[in-house]
Amino acid sequence: MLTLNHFLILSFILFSIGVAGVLLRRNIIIVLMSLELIFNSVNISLAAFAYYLQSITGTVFVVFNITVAAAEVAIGLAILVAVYRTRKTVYVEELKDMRY
Amino acid sequence: MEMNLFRLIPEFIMLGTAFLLLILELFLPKGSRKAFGVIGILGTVSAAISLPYQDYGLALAGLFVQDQMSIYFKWLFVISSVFVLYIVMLYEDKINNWRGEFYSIIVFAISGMMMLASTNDFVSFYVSLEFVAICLYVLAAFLSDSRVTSEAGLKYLITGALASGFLIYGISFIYGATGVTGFAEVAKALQGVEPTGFVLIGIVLVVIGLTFKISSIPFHVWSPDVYQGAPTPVTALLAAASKAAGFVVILRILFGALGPMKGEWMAFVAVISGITLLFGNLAAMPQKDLKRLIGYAGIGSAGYLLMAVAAASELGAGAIMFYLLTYVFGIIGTFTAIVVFHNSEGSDLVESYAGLYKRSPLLAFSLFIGLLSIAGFPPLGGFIAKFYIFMAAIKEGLWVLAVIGALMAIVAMYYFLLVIKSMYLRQPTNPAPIPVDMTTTGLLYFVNAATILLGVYPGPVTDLVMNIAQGVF
Amino acid sequence: MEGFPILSLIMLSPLAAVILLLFVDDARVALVRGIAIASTATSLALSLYLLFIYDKVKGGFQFIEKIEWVQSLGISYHLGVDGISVAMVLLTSIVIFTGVFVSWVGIKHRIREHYMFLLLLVAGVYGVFMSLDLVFFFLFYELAVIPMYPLIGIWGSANREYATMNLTLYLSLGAMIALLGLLSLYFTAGAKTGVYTFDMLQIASLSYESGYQIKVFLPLLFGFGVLVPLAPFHSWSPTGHAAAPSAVSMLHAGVLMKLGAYGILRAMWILPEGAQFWMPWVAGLSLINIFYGGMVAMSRRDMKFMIGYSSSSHMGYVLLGIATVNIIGVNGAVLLMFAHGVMTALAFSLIGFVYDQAHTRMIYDFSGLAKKVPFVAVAFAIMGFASSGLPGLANFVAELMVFIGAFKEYPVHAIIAVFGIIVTATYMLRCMRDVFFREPMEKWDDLRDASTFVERLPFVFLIAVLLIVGFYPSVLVDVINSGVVPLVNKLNAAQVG
Amino acid sequence: MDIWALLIIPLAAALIITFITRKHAELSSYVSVGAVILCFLIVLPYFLTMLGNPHMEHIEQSFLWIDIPGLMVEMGTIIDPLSLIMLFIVTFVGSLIHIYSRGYMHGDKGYARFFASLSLFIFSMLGIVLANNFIMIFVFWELVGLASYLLIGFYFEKPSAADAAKKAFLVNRIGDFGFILGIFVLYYATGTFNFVKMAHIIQAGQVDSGTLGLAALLIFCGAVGKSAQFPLHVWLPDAMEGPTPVSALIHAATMVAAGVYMLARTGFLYAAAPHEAMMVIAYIGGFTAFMAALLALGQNDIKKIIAYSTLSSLGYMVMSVGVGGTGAGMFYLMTHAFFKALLFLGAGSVIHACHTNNIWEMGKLYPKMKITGVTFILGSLAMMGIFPFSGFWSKDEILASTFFSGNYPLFAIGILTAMITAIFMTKLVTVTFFGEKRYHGHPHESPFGMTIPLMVLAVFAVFVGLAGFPGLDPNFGTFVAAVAGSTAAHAGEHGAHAEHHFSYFVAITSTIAVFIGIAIGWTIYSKKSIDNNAIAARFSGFHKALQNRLYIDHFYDRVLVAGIYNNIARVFNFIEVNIIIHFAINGIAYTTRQIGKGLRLTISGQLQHYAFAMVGGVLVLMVIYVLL
Repeated sequence: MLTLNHFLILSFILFSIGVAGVLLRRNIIIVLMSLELIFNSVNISLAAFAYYLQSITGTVFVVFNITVAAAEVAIGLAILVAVYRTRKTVYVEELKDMRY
Repeated sequence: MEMNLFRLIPEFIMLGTAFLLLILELFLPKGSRKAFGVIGILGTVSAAISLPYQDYGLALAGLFVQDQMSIYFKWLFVISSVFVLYIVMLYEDKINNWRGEFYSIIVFAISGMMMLASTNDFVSFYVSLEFVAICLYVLAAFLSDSRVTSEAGLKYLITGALASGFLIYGISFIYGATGVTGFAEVAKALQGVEPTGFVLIGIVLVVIGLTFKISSIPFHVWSPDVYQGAPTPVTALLAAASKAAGFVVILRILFGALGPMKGEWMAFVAVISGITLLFGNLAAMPQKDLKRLIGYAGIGSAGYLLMAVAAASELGAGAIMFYLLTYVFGIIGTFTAIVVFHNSEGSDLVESYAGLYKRSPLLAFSLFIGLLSIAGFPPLGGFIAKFYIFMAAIKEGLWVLAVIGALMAIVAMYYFLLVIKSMYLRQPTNPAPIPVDMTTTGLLYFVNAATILLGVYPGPVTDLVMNIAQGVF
Repeated sequence: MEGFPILSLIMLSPLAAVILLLFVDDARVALVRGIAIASTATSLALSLYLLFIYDKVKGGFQFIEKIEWVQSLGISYHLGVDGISVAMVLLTSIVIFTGVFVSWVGIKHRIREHYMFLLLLVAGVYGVFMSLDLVFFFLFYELAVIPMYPLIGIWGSANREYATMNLTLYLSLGAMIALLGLLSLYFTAGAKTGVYTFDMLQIASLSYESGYQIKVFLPLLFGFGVLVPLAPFHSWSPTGHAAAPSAVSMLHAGVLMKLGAYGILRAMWILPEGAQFWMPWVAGLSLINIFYGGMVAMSRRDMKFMIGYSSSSHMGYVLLGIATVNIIGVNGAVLLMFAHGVMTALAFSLIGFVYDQAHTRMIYDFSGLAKKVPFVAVAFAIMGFASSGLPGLANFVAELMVFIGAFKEYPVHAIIAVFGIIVTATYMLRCMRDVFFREPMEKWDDLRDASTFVERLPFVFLIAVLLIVGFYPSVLVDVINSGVVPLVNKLNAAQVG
Repeated sequence: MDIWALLIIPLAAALIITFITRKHAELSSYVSVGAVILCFLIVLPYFLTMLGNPHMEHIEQSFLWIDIPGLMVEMGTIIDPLSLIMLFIVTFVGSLIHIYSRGYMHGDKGYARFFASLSLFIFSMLGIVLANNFIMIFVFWELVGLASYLLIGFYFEKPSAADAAKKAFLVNRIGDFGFILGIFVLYYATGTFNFVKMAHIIQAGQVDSGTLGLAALLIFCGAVGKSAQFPLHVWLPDAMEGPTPVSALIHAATMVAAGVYMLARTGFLYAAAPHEAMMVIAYIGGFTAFMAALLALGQNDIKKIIAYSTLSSLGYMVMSVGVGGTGAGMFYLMTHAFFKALLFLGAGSVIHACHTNNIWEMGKLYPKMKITGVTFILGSLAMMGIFPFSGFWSKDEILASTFFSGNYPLFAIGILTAMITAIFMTKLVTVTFFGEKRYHGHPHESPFGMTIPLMVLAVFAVFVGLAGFPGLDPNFGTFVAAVAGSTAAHAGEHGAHAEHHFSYFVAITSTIAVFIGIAIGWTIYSKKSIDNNAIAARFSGFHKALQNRLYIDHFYDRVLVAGIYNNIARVFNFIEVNIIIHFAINGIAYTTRQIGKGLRLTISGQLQHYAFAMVGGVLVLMVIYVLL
């Protein structure tokens, strides 16, 4: 029997993977993908809550969240293009014109 | 399920203005440079005109609420909008393409913030928040052929998205614990119950997630780079309006939705506030770039505001509102001067401001008033604001925090005085005067006068915010 | 004269001048000076008038003006003076009036701005001495400190940037700490009555439990003590003096430091038991001020540093007088605040006069100046003797009262303090000998004596004040006493209870 | 109110000279001389009335100076025989010296300044004499110090004069340190500063004797400073840097005697003070008298010799007070004022003629300066105490007081001092006026303006002692007893019997001692049967010590002053500069800045560091949350 906790644990694992991806991957495209993973992990937990609480709001939230995540990543890619145009690189450690 | 769309008229006006600007971008000839700005400002002013006619109540089936506080913050955003758009007009020579879009996105961002001021539900809150955020990501990276702005934009976006992840994760737990998303419903559900694990995780993650917008510990990391790298009007927008937006949602969520749980987050916020105060102010000391310096100082200011949040009282809420108003004026005055100076000198370094008093007394005076107000020197508005925040902290017995705040106020004086020193005590290397046009002069006089007036006669505004604060819990 | 807002006029006169000066062209130097002189002369005349119309017999706070300022928090623009404030207001007027003339001689660039900051500072000082509302008290207190930054930073001498930063931050730190204490009082008082107000009269009329008083008195003591300066938090002061232009040093040592002592007196008034608890500590620290400050002054060769440490040493007597908590000692302390203010203003104006011409203040660079600048030499000698407590000059009376008061409460302290006078005399006389006596040096042949009216006026005026008060102290003591007696009675009642 | 005029006139004169007639030297001197003579004329009728009625009631006039609860300070005058005698001395000798100064200071650039200072001095000195309470006496006590400072430092371009002025003021300050503390002790013991009221309280036995002894010694400190008693005598010889009339007026006749006057004025205190305290005073006086006489022997500077003799005389007076002979002390004070002023003015006349102070550069001046010579010799005889000159009577009274109070060691010291005094006075007279000619240039007699005061003083120096002639009634003792009666019931048990005695034993012993002294001096300095250089060589260590003032000044300068300055002050300065400013203040500022520099490194520019910071921050805060 799947309980709420199973979904939440799955969500947490995916969230952690996403965070790890943001922390560890040097390629900004993969970082953006990891961010997407984070949002989706939250979607799982929202959907699970919605299901177990018998509440529609969570599902609505998931829909909005998917939209937001998509927009966010789209903008991210657009900015990345701009970055690539000026620097010819997509690696995070090259972005250090400003520091301290 | 009343829609009451008329309560969203200010937002609609702003959105309409933004769309109008987008469309005009296609039609207006390149020569008519100032037209966008003027249209943007006129649109904002129309939104402002509609504000006094707003009545209080819910809209969009309870997703939005119009109350005294939302109106107050919408005024703040409208004021910021007008001045930021004006700053863009001063700045627009630097923008090569898509000038209309730049104005348009700023107006979009402001309308998003106005929505944030009215959010009454986690869903509408999250969507509005992301709406603002996405606009700001774009704005921060707008000069696409500049290395620093694109870097700033990307850093802003990735840290922002990560923070959003934590925030939404936290919201999901609160939703899971209560089964509702409306602020009022959440508050009702949490009233008088023992906090469960879900609630606690939710509170912690939401509090932390909210720190991004206000650039406080631990999600403060973006702000120095973005303040420095973003186009200057965007920095002004981030510093003034975006920070205010961050605090209005803190007031809505922590005081409103999570108000019944305030025993669970007060001490936590106090810790965040203390560390933020220490970090922002101490790290600001060695800064050489004025925009970056203000970025760090902004972290420090967030610490002060959080101090009032940690006090979790009506007085604290009133103090926050007063502080943000003075902060908006301080930032506007400062950034107008920075843009004018940058147009003339092409530098934001503190040392390049040497002897500014001689080259342009007005710019120097505006920076003097603006920065000292932020630093909390009397008799400027910022002083009264800080005073109220200390009042709130002392009232709740937050002595440690208050002492940290007092010490950091001295540190803040130090780094702002370094700027003053450069402007007033040093002699200029290039004595050529910096011209300031009539409109800008008038605007600077107005902003400075407002800052001083808030300091010497804070009575009416204080009475207003304290009145608004009565209903915050 | 019922309803005539004399206090507001005294305070607003310099403020009005600041606003006027905003719109005056830099080049119209005569007009700038004229405005400054007119405004300070108005304040001076009104302060003198205040001294005479203040009802000594009635005592207490008089000439009260009250306007609601922030209703929701109980802040009001609330002015009023008691005997202590009257003396301090007069001191402020005297020092700024002469300071304007000293600046006339000494300040050669950015004259308009100089006067603006100077007058702004003075408005703040007046405000502190008159405020009966804690918020305004604090606001004016800060307002009196902040203009120091540009005043020293722009018009100062060597090391000015360091000195001014040091001073501003140090004083602001003190102010912030004091603020925390004041706010705590506001809430405690408000909780007692249910009416939250910053009205000092209201707050002082309540009684607080002694544990609380002891706790809250400490931040107030530290905060105001820094400005006094209470040893060991004094180091900003000599450094600041040394870097500041003459008129600023005059105000700084002459008036600003008195704000601190005044603040402590007011804190004692509000928190009598806290004061009783901490006063022995203050008495002890005051000895460090007196003796240590004197010794450091003795070893300094830079005249401004010497006077700077000497000021800190003299403020030790003020603190000792305050710490006695008896009528004689506190009267002496307040009178000494006045006398020292005038004396030290004289000292800095004289040193500034010499420095502006000679560009050195080192004692060993000079010799035999009395031949070249006899007027300055005589004035300096009078200052030196005033400083070392010679009868006939105001300081003597004040120090005598402090000693008599202290001898009753802290005989050992008093003995050491009296000995401190010898230390003062030692370095003052040595300085006079080295600088003004002995053989004249050729390199100072071009030194000009104070000869014009503008140059002489401040010296003559300050000396006259010292002599008048020295010969006939009652003119001030009676007024001061009317303020001291209720204060001390309250404190002593607290001790019994 | 004419008593107040005594204070107002000289003060007005000083102010007028300073502010109005400064540029006109002659006019200034007239103002000053006129003022002091006017004062003398005011005093004279009172004085004469008093002579007719020695038991007059004292008259007090006062007004409140400070009036606050717990502290009422008056400024007031008291007129009684004691103050009248002193007023007479001050105004009379003062007038003569003012007149003399007009000639002596002629042509000096600081002529007006000199007279302004003199008038200031007269004002202050009269203030001391008239004071009816401790605060007022202290006020004027300090003011005479100021006048003394100004006049010693009159030639301020001379480093030695500048130093001497400073030294005088500071050494006096040390004495006043005790004085003021004594005043405080008395004030808290009796609740008043007023002499008369205080006397009543003390005589009523309301103050315990320990307090009285302490107060007596502390008050005495003031006299030690002003009257230059050991160990604070060091300033007086240096004070001779001032113009000679100043030495005569201030540092011989009046100001230095103010200490003794003050002791007399507060006689009620000393009458009631315990015996031990009185003995301290007596022995300090005796020791000073003896030591100063010895030191005088080692000097060759005409003014220094007289200065040390003054010291010695002051020691005599103090000793007399110590043994209870206050009246004798006052008597000596009066005679001393005349003959010492005379000696100084004579010395001034000589210096004026020879332009040197060294007696070995004079010699055989008598034929050139007859008036000066004669008066000087008369003064010297008075000083030595030869019958029937004034010094004889007064010295005899002191010795008698000492003897009859049973202080035989002090009596011996007194006799010995008298002998040594005779030696150096003989030396002074013979070397200066007789012997072979060693002067340069053409010395000539001084103008009349200077010699007339000499002659007047000589008359008094010779005859004023007769006031103490035991056969006379009322004689000086009566007046002083009257004094004591007015301010105090007088002289406790150990002093009462010492007054009014004339003893052949004492008189003869002292006269013999003096003649022995003269003989020795004559032998050494006139007949030269004993080579003084040989003696110097024989006792070279002692001789050197005498020439170096027994190394007391060295000790003060090199050990005390240098010790304080080089060690304590420097150490404090070191603490200030290094610990308080550098370590504490700058250290805190530096550390704060360094922390800031360190913290900003966390904003490394690396996006993933930011992400780490964020996630790490979340984790840390969660831990903190759990811990909270």
